[in-house]
Amino acid sequence: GDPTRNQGGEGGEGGDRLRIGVTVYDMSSFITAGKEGMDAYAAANNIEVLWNSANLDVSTQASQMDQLIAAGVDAIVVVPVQADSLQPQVAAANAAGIPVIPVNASLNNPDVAGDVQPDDVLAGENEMQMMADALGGRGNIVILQGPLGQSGQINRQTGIENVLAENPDIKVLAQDTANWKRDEAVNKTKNWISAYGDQIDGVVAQNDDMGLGALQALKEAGATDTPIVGIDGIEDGLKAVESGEFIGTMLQNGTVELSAGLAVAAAIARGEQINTKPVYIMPRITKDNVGVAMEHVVTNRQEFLSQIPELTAENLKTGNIAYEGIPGQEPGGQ
Amino acid sequence: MSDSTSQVAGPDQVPDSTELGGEARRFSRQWWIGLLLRNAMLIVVLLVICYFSYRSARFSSLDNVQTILIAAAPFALIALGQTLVILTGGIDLSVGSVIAVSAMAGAAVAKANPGQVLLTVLTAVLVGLLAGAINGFFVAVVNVPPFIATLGMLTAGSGVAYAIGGGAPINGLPPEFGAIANTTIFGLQIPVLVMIAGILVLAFVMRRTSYGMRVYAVGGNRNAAEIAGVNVRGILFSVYVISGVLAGLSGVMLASRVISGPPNLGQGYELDAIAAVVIGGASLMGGRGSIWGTALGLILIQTLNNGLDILLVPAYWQDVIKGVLIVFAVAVDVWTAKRRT
Amino acid sequence: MSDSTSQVAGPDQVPDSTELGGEARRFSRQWWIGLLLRNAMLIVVLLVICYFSYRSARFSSLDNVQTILIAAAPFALIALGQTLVILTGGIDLSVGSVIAVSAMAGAAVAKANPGQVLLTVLTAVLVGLLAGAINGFFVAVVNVPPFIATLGMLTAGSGVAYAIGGGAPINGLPPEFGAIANTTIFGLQIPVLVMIAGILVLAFVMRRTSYGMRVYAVGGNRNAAEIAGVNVRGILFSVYVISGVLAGLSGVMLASRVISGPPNLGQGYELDAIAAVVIGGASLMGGRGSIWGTALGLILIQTLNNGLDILLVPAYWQDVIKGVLIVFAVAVDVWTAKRRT
Amino acid sequence: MRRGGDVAPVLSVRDVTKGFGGVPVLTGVGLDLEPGTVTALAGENGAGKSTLLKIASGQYRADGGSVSVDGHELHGSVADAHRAGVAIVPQELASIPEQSVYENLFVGRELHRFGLLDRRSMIKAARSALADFGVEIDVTAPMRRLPVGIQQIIEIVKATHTGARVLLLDEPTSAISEREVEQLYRVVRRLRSQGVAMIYTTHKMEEIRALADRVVVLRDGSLIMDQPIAAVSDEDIVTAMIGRELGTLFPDITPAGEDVVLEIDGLHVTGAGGPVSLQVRRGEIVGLAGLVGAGRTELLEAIFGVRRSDAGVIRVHGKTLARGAPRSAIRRGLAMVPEDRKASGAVLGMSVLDNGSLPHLARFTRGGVLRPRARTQAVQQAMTSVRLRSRGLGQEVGTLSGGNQQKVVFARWLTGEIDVLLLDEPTRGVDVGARSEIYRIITDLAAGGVAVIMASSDMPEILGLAHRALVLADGQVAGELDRAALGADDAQARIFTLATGDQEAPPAATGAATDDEHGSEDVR
Ligand SMILES: Nc1ncnc2c1ncn2[C@@H]1O[C@H](COP(=O)(O)OP(=O)(O)OP(=O)(O)O)[C@@H](O)[C@H]1O
Ligand SMILES: Nc1ncnc2c1ncn2[C@@H]1O[C@H](COP(=O)(O)OP(=O)(O)OP(=O)(O)O)[C@@H](O)[C@H]1O
Ligand SMILES: O[C@@H]1[C@@H](O)[C@H](O)OC[C@H]1O
Ligand SMILES: [Mg+2]
Ligand SMILES: [Mg+2]
Repeated sequence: GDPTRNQGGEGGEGGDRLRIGVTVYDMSSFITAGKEGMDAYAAANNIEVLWNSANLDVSTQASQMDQLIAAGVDAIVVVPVQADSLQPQVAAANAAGIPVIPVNASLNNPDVAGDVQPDDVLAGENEMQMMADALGGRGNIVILQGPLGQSGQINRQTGIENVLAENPDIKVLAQDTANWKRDEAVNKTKNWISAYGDQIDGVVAQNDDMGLGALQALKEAGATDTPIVGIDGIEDGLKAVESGEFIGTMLQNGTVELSAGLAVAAAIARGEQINTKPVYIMPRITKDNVGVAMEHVVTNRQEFLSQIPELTAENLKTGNIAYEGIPGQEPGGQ
Repeated sequence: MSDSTSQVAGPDQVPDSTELGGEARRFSRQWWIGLLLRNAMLIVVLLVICYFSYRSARFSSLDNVQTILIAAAPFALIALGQTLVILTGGIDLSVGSVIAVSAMAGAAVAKANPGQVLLTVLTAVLVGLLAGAINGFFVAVVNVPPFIATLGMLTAGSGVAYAIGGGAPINGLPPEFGAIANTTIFGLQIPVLVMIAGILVLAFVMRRTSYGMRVYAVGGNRNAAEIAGVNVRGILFSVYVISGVLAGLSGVMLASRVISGPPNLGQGYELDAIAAVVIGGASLMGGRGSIWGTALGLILIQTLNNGLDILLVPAYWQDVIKGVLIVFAVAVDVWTAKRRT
Repeated sequence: MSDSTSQVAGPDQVPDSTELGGEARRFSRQWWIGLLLRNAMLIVVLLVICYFSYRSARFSSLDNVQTILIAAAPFALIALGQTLVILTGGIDLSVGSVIAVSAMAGAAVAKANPGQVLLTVLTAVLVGLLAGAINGFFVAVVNVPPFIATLGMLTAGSGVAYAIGGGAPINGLPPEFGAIANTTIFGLQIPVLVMIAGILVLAFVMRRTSYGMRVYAVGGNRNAAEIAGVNVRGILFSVYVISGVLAGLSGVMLASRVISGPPNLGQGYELDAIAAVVIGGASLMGGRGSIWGTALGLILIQTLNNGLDILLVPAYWQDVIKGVLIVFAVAVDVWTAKRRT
Repeated sequence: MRRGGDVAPVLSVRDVTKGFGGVPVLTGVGLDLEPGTVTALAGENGAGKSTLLKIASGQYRADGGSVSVDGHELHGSVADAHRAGVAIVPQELASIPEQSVYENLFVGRELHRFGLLDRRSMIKAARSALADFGVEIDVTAPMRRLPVGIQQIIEIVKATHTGARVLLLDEPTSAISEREVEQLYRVVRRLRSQGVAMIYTTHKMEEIRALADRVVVLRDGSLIMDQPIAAVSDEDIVTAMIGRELGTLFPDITPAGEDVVLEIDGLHVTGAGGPVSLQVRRGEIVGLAGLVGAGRTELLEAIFGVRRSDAGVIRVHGKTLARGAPRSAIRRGLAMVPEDRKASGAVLGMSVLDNGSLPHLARFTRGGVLRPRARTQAVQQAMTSVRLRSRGLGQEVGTLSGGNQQKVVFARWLTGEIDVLLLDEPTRGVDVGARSEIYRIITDLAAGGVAVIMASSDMPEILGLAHRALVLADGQVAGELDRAALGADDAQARIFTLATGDQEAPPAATGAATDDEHGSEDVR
């Protein structure tokens, strides 16, 4: 049978069951974790999710938007391939009365009905600050960047540069993209080690995967005590924090962030009054609080998932959509 | 067998190398089997369409057909150019990057000159033409293998696309930029119309003009074509230029569709385009293939992309299904081709 | 000049098709020019190396040579397999995906059985072998064009890689998993040793065994090979299996180096591997190419990757430079090849 | 005699030199062609004939000297030559396999109507041009489906219909038989009367005699004879070519043995005629004659297993051979020299050594590793026995002259033991000198017990070498001539009659011709 056949009309018929279309840039690990959060929230809130992935192709994403509009969904959550795109598709959705809510990466479009974004600038500032503190405000670093042009890369870079401006004694020896990937980062870092040898005092990676690549490169070169910092709080990143190989990371828990995105979309579709543009503030993870993060992301994940619907609902009310009880986080504090 | 000597297609029968001998009588069992065997790929495509229509009423809706068409258009353009290139025994790996460069160039112009839609399109097309001419020069004149010449352009072009935006996409484009792809005429968006026109024009050119015949000849046997007086270098150069121009057009339409200039636009499109051409029966050795075949290949790929999305198949299972289906479709085609002769 | 009829290389003179006529005397001017012309690509590579050494003292340090080697190893393995495939006139587009699948499979096994390093490697290699056998089956038995058969595997394989991890990378691998790539013997990491062994063994096989000769024959003229008694299908099948096994090995070593199983590992590697083979003088039509040539192509690409990073050239300008240089290197090679005859 | 001396030459070649990789191939060749003349170009394999014609047609650029048409120098470009009205029938056929026959004929000079291709007219014109040669085929069929002989005729038609003023024919008859050759003579004579200047390369004396006004001989890249045809004898020409006198072309043949080596019973070749039944005894050479397209090639391919067959039994020494399995055929001692050396004979990109050792590779390896010395020696010996002219065993076969390539394809089977030798046009393009060597080798092999089937369009070859000849028509055995009949004066006429199917008795579709162990006098 047709999974979509029974729900023809606008808004669906079964009570106030919602159909929400989702199109994500790709099935990255961040998104995969996020999908679990969304699914958990959807199951608890009578929502049907129509899930599409765009394979990093902006035009595929446009087509998926077209399709979702034609399917008459109640709202569309989009994790854009490309910031500042999809203007015509958002317009078409609006014309069809379908709210569009970008999540995790921005669209820069005034016509979106809601917007659920991480504060990537702040995340960049925080990770750079951790590094600055570790270096005592003086030293040489290299920066591993995300794919050039992605909003995560651009905004984290801005944050990093903000802090660098306040620390004139920290010099950037080299910076380039490793496209979020560990295997690219390992070679890039090794080549920089060739160029600078032991002049490299720290590695600032715009995500954990690249930081882990740098870690491997440094290990191969025998430089094991070089501080490294990342963003994301993936399993291996958290472990590196635990073992002291990373000085820290910024937790962006996809499960929490994407579930919040879906919740905002659902609230808008149902006409509920909420903050339609909450910001996800990544908590700083260091050796001190890594334990809790580890439980949520790895060791106690199933239990954490079961709490997601409630946690998300609560967060929506308080406005701190990143709250998950990491030591240092405040439920209401933005 | 070999029933008698001369079996010639009647003069009003369109002579076609895939035609069965005139002896096989119309509507006989033989004739039907021949018809099936000759159109194996068409049948596969129809089966796929039927399956999707059965699984989801949404699939065959008019809206969705439009969605498929608009998604297909930018691919179709590069696949058309690719068909010509492949017919000469070459390959154009650079189309993905050429899409990106011309989209970025077009976007840059659009940003500096909002409202100048024509100028934007012209810039993109010219950039495509230039890239194609460089490819063509290295292939036709310097004799660099097409794979390398266009791989170089793929790599360098992608770099240039980033360089245009200084490593970032071009943001804040004027809404007029969207006019190129989002204007509708007779209910069809401009890219769809361009695609249809492209298919018709090129199908005509390849069947009805000496240019078309010579493209086939160059790919079929370069030396023979040369001896027969065909300007082999000219033909080779021209197909890369055509491919470049179409990629330029494709790029600006893609960018216009989403009103954005992403430097990674078109990445990896070359493989899908080449796949469409080969699914359509072309040989990568050159000399065999057709525009209609390519159109069929395009339909198969685009239908799969769309239908699997509609059935909410997870992205990675979609890949598995697509990969398997493409191989099986071609396997069926190869198998029937053997029965045919 | 051809004084009498047959002039034959003496039995202990290794007959080599690139050998100049016996007439050209050693160390004469002619001989030197011939030497330069025959080794154009080598000279280009040496020039590139000289340039980088001149620009940065670090480039030619022993440490950096190690850095280049370890980065080259996973590419080298797939480029070796690719050489055999291309020699038969085929192409293996699937290597990137096979890397991903076998890395994921290996990672999954390693996670479930920490410490079982051998089992992990075996799993990865077997997965590669299976993928290669499927490719080989479709190419050799069903006669699907290699481009399509392996494109299908590229697409499907990538899907399977994601499916293994449920869409996510496999994290939290035991540290023992790192042993495969990070153990050092005689100062060289295992992948580097495997690469060197692979090059030596395959160079020997291709020059000194009947298997090697048959691979060349199948690619040079399939019909002729068949009439001369070569098991064409067997040879075709075997080269895809070898390519698959090497990709599996490459995948597990890559994953081991970063102690992680990312489902997008190896994405796009196929193009670099094919480029190395073609830069090394192979023809995509089959029958021409060599392991040494491929090694040279690899050195060019890897040297560029490393040297441009050391010179802090931004990634996108690196692409531009790489693209241009690859085309020029091959253009020089083509140009000198013409002078040579 | 047309050589007036006052007529301006259309094509003049002045002092042309050319070398490959430092080895000279042409050393100062000069030649003038006058309108309305046919110049025969003769010379041993590798003498430089094709190279000269390639230079004249712009495919190669000469290292020195000049080529001009009507006083305008050509600069080594095919386009120039084409524009100046030079057309060529190359030795290695240049057809476009995927295109139809008529497209092959008209590419480069397509017919148009309202600016668009006029396919209908091209088809019509193609049909009538081929009818000129007595060839009736579906001109819309792709070229790749046609046998080599037909392809060669199409090449000839193509070149003769371009309105060229200079026509270069490089061994145009190597794969076609008597009847078609006659048609070619007609065409050449007609073109001569229209004022076309022609060079005609051939290894066959009859053709030189039948057509040429003048004969030019090349040896080792230099021109050593340029004479009006009337002024020289056949022996003069041969001596000029090979630098020595030729003994008898055909060696004596030893009588065949009694026991049957190869036995074909009711073989139906897929897509061709049949059934065919025949037997070949120890030491027997069986000739296969027939017109182009009679099915000789298909029959041989089916026996060897590279072509599929639907029914029938093949036995070697009484044991059944799997059909369609060339490797087991080779293991059972079969060997084949295919007709189309470029498509299925040699691996052009590989060296003489590699090509030479491919069929019996197992003999030259130990544990899969090649034994260079044994390999080189064996191949060297085989190649010397056919007087291969090469720059060494390392030379790529693709850069050998056409006739020398043929020698490699033949000689590579001599490196090991064989029981059955299937020859398809074995001396295609081979010069007279080397030809006598090949004939000697064939008869020696037969004398040593090998059973030979030899398909040939070269009638003297069949008459001079075979113990027995089968005539094929439409894929079936139309009749048989034994040694005595082959020696008779009317042998050629009788074969022709059988081949064209003009005989009283219908070509009964049986293998009857072969159940007569001692060879019948005549057709049944
Ligand atoms: N591309 C090439 N590279 C190297 N040598 C070549 C090349 N082409 C031809 N030769 C050599 O030039 C010589 C003359 O060859 P050519 O083909 O002109 O001979 P030919 O007289 O036509 O012989 P045949 O009667 O066998 O056709 C031969 O020794 C051949 O090996
Ligand atoms: N004159 C012709 N008219 C029609 N069909 C032809 C003609 N000549 C050849 N054919 C086709 O070619 C096939 C036979 O080709 P084959 O190569 O076996 O013949 P052959 O006797 O070896 O001739 P050749 O000497 O040209 O090789 C026939 O089955 C037929 O389809
Ligand atoms: O942190 C990054 C996330 O924001 C992006 O969406 O995907 C890659 C991650 O590393
Ligand atoms: Mg010749
Ligand atoms: Mg024949």
